[in-house]
Amino acid sequence: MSTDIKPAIDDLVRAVEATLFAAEQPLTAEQISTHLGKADVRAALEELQGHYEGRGVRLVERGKRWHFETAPDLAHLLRREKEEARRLSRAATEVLAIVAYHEPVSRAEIEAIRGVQTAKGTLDVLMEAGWVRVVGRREVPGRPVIYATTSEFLAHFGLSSLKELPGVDELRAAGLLDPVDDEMIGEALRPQPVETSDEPPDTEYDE
Amino acid sequence: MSTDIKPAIDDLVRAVEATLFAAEQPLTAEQISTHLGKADVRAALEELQGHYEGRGVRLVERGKRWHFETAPDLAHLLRREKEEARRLSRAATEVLAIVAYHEPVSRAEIEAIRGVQTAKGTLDVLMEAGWVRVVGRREVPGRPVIYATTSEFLAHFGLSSLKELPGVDELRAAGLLDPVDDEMIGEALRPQPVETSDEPPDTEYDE
Amino acid sequence: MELPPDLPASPGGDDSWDGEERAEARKETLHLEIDGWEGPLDLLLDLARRQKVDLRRISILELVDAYLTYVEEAEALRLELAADYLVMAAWLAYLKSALLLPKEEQPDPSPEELAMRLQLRLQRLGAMREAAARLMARDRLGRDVFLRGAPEGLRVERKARWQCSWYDLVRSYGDVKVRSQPVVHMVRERMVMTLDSAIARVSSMLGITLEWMELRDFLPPAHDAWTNEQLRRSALASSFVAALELARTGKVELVQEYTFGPLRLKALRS
Repeated sequence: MSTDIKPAIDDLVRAVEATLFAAEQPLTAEQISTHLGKADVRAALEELQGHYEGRGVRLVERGKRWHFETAPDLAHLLRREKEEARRLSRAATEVLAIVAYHEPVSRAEIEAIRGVQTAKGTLDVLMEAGWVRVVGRREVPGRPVIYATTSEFLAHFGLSSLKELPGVDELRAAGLLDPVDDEMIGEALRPQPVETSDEPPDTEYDE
Repeated sequence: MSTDIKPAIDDLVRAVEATLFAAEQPLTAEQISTHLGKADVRAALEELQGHYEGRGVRLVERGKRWHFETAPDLAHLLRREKEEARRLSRAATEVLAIVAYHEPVSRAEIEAIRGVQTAKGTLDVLMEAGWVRVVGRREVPGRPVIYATTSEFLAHFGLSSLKELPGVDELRAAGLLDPVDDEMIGEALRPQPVETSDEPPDTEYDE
Repeated sequence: MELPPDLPASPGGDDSWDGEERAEARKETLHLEIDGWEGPLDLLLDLARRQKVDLRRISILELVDAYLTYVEEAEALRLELAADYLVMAAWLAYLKSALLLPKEEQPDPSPEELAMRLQLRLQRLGAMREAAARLMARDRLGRDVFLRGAPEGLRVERKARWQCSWYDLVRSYGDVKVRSQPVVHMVRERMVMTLDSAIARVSSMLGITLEWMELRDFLPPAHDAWTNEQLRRSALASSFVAALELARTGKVELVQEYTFGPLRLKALRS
């Protein structure tokens, strides 16, 4: 049906295109290569990325994984209302930002920055969304668990790597991403004064 | 990233491309049109179809519904086979040996020689391996299928013909037909039998 | 006096997937709803923002005043303040008084340094809050951009490459042949002393003597057929069972001084 003259497309490029189109998950270059019998797919990926530039679909790399996605400027045509329903709380978005900009971080470090205790569920929500995971323990007394973001986080927010986080360079230059020091953690975790409001209401009383 | 000169792609074409890409089901032209504010999408669909011709992915219309699919000549990429070395089970090895020594044989004959029932899967494995095949039916009641070895079988075992398999006499000479020493097992495992112990001891007797 | 910028964490300041509307509501009822803040640092940050200057240039004194005013108002309205707000208020009051002292009388660490640290903490929190907002406003997968709706999926099918050696093949045939050979079981006749004859022999010998006799003494003398070791073992075993049987029926007394020691018997006269 097509009548225009097109350069014959390389078989490897076609294979990479088909593989990524068919894949249910973003794939690393190594996974694609393995799938295609160990071929070197770097050049093919770049050619494809160039080919799709400006089209309704584009090829992107997110945390070393490649996938096709719709062009962001078409969002208004494609947006699905139901996806909007699930919004993160302010606490959860803040914790997510802190993990992304400071990773890996412990819970105590997150709390030191926020100045409040982080409810148990907040990190769970982020882990359930697949954006945050436990990446080990900090080798300090108590060996606290430390958290970092995942490649799904990068994919979801359209970042190739953490270097693309909004304003990350300026924040680092201003010293606002410096590691949280012990003093700060100490302040945040100082034992709390007993709060009377935490006690169960007194239900027994005489007339 | 791309530097080649491409004609600017029509916004409607981009929108149709993205819509079809993100759709979970094939869409009719009317559905696409409705989704994109009643635009006439016919021409856009045709242009897209032309664009994808020869690529790893193509746009197809089936029963008035449009969808993207992997190019048919690349379908093998979606279902890639991976070979793994696996050792033949003891039962399968025995059946294979019987077929080789007695071919052509029916399943009933194999079972009679082995003295055990042969699971259906065992012959399937040998046929999958390419070592055994069906060569016809025995002209007896029930017309059972009969099996024989293949040339791949000979090749795998480095034989030029089945005559090279050692005969029964040679097996015996090699000690492969020696009955397992019953007496040795008896000595090792059995308590010395006391023949009289089978009889209930006579407890009543007179002086 | 040492009072560090104590920012105790307040519990329950979090909720999971909803908070947006609440933040909106809070702005309108700022002076009433103290529970809406996620701890004193959150309140301080908001008050700092009201100065409408860069967080790096906020006036700490002004900020302290605003916070203290806020807390006082809340108390006037008899709102119950969480303890950490009061701790923060006390510390800020201390910081203010220290800042107002002449330089030479200021305590260590210097109030300027404490103020700077507080300012840095507000900046850090402010930065993260803005970063979170910018992150959330990005084109997000599943909301603004979409993956392929119906991917075919990639599948790797594992295919077996069967292995079998010539030896395994031939050995298996040998096994089959051996297994299918007709099996004939021969039971060899053995020479044994039966229990009956042992009982007869032991009781008759006990009738002769009243003395203790060792079990081995009941065995036939080792000549002729009785030199056969298997037969002697059989005779010993049968004599032992005979001795037990006679003891059970009250005809003999049985003694063994120690484990594995000689077993001796004597007839019981009734």
